[in-house]
Amino acid sequence: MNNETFEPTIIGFTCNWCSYRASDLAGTARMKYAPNVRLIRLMCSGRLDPTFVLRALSEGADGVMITGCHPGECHYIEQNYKALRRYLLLKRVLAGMGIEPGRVKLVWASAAEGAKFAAETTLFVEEIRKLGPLNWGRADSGPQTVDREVPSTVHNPSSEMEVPA
Amino acid sequence: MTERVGVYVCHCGSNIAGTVDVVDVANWAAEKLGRQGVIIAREYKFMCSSLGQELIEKDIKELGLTRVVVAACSPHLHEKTFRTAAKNAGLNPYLVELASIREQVSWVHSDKAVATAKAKAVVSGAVSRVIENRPLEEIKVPINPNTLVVGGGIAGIQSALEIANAGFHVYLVEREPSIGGHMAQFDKTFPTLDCSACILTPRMVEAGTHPNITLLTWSEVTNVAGYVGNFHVTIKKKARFINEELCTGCGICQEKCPKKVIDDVYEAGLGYRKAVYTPFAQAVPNFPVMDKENCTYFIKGTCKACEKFCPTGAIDFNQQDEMLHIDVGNIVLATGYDLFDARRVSNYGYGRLPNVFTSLEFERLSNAAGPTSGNIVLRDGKTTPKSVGVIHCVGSRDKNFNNYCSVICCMQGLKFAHLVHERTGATVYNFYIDMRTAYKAYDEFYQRVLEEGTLFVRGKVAEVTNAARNEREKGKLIIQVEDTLAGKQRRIPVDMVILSSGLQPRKDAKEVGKMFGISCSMDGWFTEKHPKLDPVSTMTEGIYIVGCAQGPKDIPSSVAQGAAASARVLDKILQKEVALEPIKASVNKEMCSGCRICNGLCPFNAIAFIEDDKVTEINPALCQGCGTCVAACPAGAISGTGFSNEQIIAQIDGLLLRNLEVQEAV
Amino acid sequence: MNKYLLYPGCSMDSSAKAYMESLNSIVEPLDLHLEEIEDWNCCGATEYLGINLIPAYSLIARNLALAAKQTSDTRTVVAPCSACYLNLAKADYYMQERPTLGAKVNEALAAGGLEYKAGTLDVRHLIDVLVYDVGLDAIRKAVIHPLSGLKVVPYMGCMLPRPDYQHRWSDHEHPTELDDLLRALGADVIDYPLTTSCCGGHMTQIGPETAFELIHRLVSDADERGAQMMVTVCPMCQMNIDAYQNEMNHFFGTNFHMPILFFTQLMGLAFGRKPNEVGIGVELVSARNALAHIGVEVPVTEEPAAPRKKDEGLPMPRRWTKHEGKKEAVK
Amino acid sequence: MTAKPKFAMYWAASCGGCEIAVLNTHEKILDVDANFDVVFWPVAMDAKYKDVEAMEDGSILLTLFNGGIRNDENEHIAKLLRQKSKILVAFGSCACEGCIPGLANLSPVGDIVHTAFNTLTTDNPNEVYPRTSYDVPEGELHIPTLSRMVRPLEQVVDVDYFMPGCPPESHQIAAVIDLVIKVVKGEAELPPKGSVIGCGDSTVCDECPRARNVKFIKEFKRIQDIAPIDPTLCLLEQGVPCNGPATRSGCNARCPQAGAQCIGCYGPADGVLDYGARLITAFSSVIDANTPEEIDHILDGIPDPTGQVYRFNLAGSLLKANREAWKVVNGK
Repeated sequence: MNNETFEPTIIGFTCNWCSYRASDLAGTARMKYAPNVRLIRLMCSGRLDPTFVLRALSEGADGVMITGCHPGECHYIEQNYKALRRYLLLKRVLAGMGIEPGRVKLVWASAAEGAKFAAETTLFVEEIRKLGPLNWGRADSGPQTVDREVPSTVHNPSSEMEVPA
Repeated sequence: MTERVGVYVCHCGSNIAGTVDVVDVANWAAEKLGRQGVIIAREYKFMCSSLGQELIEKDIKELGLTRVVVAACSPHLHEKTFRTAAKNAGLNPYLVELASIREQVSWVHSDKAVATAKAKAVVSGAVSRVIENRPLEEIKVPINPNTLVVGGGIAGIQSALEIANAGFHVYLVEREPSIGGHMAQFDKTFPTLDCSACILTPRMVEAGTHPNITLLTWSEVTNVAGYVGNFHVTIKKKARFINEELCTGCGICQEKCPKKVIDDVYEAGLGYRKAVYTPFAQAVPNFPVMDKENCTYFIKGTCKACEKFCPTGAIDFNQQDEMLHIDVGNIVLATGYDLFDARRVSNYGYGRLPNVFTSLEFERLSNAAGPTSGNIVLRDGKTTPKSVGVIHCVGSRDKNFNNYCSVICCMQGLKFAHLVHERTGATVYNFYIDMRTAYKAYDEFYQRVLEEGTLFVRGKVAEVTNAARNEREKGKLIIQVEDTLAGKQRRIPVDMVILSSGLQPRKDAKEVGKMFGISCSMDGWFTEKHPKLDPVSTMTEGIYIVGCAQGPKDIPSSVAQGAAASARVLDKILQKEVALEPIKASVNKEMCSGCRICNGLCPFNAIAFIEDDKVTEINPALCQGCGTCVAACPAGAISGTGFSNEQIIAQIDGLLLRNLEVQEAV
Repeated sequence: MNKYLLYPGCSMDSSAKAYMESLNSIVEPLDLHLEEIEDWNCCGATEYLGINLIPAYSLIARNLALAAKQTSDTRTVVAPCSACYLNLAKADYYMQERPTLGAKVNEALAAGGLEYKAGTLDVRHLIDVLVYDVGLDAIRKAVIHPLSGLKVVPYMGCMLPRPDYQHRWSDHEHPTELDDLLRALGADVIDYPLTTSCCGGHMTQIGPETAFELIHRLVSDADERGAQMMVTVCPMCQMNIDAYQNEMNHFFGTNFHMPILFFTQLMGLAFGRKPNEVGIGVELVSARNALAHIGVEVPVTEEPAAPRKKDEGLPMPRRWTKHEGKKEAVK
Repeated sequence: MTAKPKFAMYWAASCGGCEIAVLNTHEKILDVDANFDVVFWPVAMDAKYKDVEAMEDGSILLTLFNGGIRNDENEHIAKLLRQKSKILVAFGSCACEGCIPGLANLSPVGDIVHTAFNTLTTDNPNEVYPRTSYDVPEGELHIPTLSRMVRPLEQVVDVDYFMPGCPPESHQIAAVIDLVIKVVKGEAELPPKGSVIGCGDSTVCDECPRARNVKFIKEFKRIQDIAPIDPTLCLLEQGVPCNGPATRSGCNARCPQAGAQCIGCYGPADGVLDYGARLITAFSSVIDANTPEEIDHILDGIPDPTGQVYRFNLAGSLLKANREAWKVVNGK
């Protein structure tokens, strides 16, 4: 797919107290930004279970944006640091799964930073657009299809892709 | 069981309908999300109107809806409205979800097709999520009627008195030996020029003698546990080395004490006190404290002059710090401000050039009870200045220091100009960036000072120097400034410079905030729940902030906030119990392995390890619902209500429209 | 051992020869090891950056690239000249801050087979490493002839403390490193409010009246405060005050005689070097009379506690320290 | 006398350890023989696929299926046994979640073959690769074809029960055999379909005797780099990335008891969607640092994070395989 016409689908996780309010503020101020991010409200970035990111990526998201309060400003005192620690380990694991580090991004945005939220969203969408679609497990059909649909690679003996056991 | 879901798409006039094809969204939901349980999808002009709400209530009753999705504005605006509507119709309020298609869609996107598509995805996410919602009940906890007020400045005093007068008990804790705060240091207060002591002292005495107030000075809060209605507070009552039972406050100990110490607090470094002292004559309580660091006996082991002369034998060198444990239902923080350290603006020469003074120094200089008995003199202690420059915005509205406006400095600068003029007849210059004299009778005061002949120069002072360039400047302090009204550089030689220093958060504001479970803004002031509509509450229920702890403000505003917080506290006390959001984490004991990974994660101490059972438990009353432990539990043994894994996973799938594909594949 | 890469800069070889000589005289007592950057070139001084940005930055960065390439067990580049220091620090900072600039500069460097990854070196001024690495204690220990009785004004110049990319100085408007160092040598340091005022720079060439005005301010204020000499850290300042003082006197009809020496020259004297070993005698406004005040007959004493006048009036606030400033800045 | 119920056991992509574990039940194996008619168990007795194909659907009461699905033969037999069995148990880590063979999902299948047949350790000068079919005078010969990735049994057929472990602990196998015999005799009931059996409800820490406290880790280390290791204190607390907190209990904390960290063979606890995610959050939760630099420095102590958190579970995780393994690579 041509990356310039590619419209990424992105899941965004927001903290109820800062970034979700920042998105509200961006709305109230009618700031226009890229429509590709679909938000999920959590109470805190500390609630972010890496499972959510993996699920989003495996179910069709091209990128995941995680947002939280600035370091030191967490509504729950310090839980955003815990999100940061998880995020950094998750990125390492994702790298091992062949996922570009840029597909999952942590952004700090306070409740007052509607403009920042809008700008960061648009920026992230552009970054993902450059990376192209992720299409986890579906670009080339999932493993079920490999066998069920009998792709040439497996059953066509003349194929160069023949990979016998 | 299949849930019966109703979807309601709001036009919000043209706010949503102008950008999102709401009819299409509703039709799409009815058609595509039918298999998930959507049995009705409607659109309506204003869902939040009473007619809109009735529509939902009617459907709940008549169609037997078990779940409701309202696609409208942000949940922060109307979640409560629609939850109440559901409750009225007999549906558990937590079975309602809002899909924000205004703040997140119509207001921020322009292309109608794109916006409509996104709105559908947002609705789909909400439908998937709401199916996983579970009925929740609000948690009610009783309120302890006692209140803790931290900080005995005017805001704290006011707050304590209001609550005490209403008949409830207050613990008023103050770090210094006496209550009174910064206001006790002032001579006059703007704009009325009332004598500060005259209006403050009666309040201090009232607080000191009120039967409902336990006054704890020379004391600090060291630990706070618990939650709204049920805080457990530890207070360190520092040793005074004075037996309060025996002390009569006669003052002989201070008189006899041979050790003179520069008083950095009350006299702002401009005067002296003794090693045993009451900071000022009207101190409340009137018991002195012994300053261990400077007391000759504590340093060298001999002296005890105070003990020899004390007529009642109240000196007790063996006194120890005492830890008090109290239970309170609400806490008011009135911890005040620190003065901006003017030495940081080195180009104004404070600390280098003797005749540059800070605002607090000048307050003491002009105070009849101050070190010069109210004579405004230079640092040599005798010369009366003939010309004085007052520099505004020192450390405020300055990218190098603090970006914010310190609010009080303009009026304070005008007050200084007036006092200098009145007492010395000196020529006074005020250097300002903008004149900010909002509020009642403030601008009139400005006019008055103008008429008195004070000269105003608009411009930020570049430097104060004693490097004279000509005879006229010799021996003077030269203020170099760009006069932006005249459009020229000026060098104005004066005898004295007063820096109208800004206000800063207390040095330890961050740690204090952490202890009480509240956050600070970027600038370091405590963060209020809502800057306009809820300025004295915080995000932590039961903790209120008043006075300068919340941000720079003058005396009238501090007093107003003190009273406002008391009203909030009384409101809580009179409700007798408080409802907590049922967003809580809980541990499945069967699954908990006691690995203790979650144990270090909770800043609210809600997580406790039960040694006997080797499992972890969460105290629902302490739990604030952030969900960090839920996300952290490696065994998946912790679940969270309101934001469960099932809800969020379903919402992810819904937002990605995976719910449709799965169904269509069926 | 304190080891550094030295960027001497052009003036150290010519107009500020005395600076270089005196620097050489203090390396041994302070156990300083200065390794000259091989094949260094001019930093472009104060003008070139204003004329042609990329070549100017490339000119500076070439020195950084050479320094980074040089096999050495230090990553700190020391420049004794304030203008050189400012240029090197500026290039290092902006190449990092503006990646496009960094890329272009590196493109230019590549033509010469060089490259510089911004941020890999520490760029510091000589007085910075003397005060903060060597330390005032070590300097105090090396003093054989304290400069007691010599009344000096410390003149830092305008280029050193601002804009202070790496937060190295105690204060931008009134830094006290030079004061502290001279005090450590035993000199009577006079508070000099103009310590960071401009000496006129190259205005001596472009608009001499302006330069004379600025030089006059500096010299007359130092004189007014009873200074016997000015002490500087910057070749440009030294040259303007020294070489143009006569003309300035002529212009204003004044008769100032205010010698100005490099701080390293006074360090050398205090460490027991002879005047001719530290380049004294070549200055145009002779320091002979001033230095007579610290003739050999002055006995070596422990550094006396600063005589404090009895407080008659109100106490002064405590002195501002760098340490305190750092704490404030953290917030 | 009514015929004994039929029993089958099969190995797909696995190492054979599961079979050994069954034999390790000692005399309990005799109960199997006493109570069941063993109809198909390639490792223990001779049998032909066509014999199974000839059986009536649902005629085998219990099939223990170990190994993941790596090729078309595995898949064929999985489907066949599903069809013929009343109760199909994914037996052992490979069948449950891919196990060590599942780590192959980190590489495209072409790379795997290439590695096997044409690297330094293989003497293959003519670059001869095996082919799936070959004409010989007697006719066309077939060998199984690799599928693109290893799949747990559940991703191929409907599974009734899961029995984790690499291999399942013998005492747990014995308990399950006992239970099935009781069910056959009508003395007990089967657990709900989909249950994970032969294990505990919690995670390894539950059975681990090491002392545990609140953990703050400044450095992760490999166990061999810690000297001396405290034999009584939680390994994670000592900086060893032990998978115990996230790994289902049932093994009696065998590895930590023996002084080695848990590597996670019993897989995730109940209701967990992704085992690796649980470990990511477990390890990151104990890190005692707040700046990205410090945190990254601490994380450097886990040299292979993906392998660490997915050693047994990769094929059963949400992402299932490395992105490269998902792709059909054209040409090699």
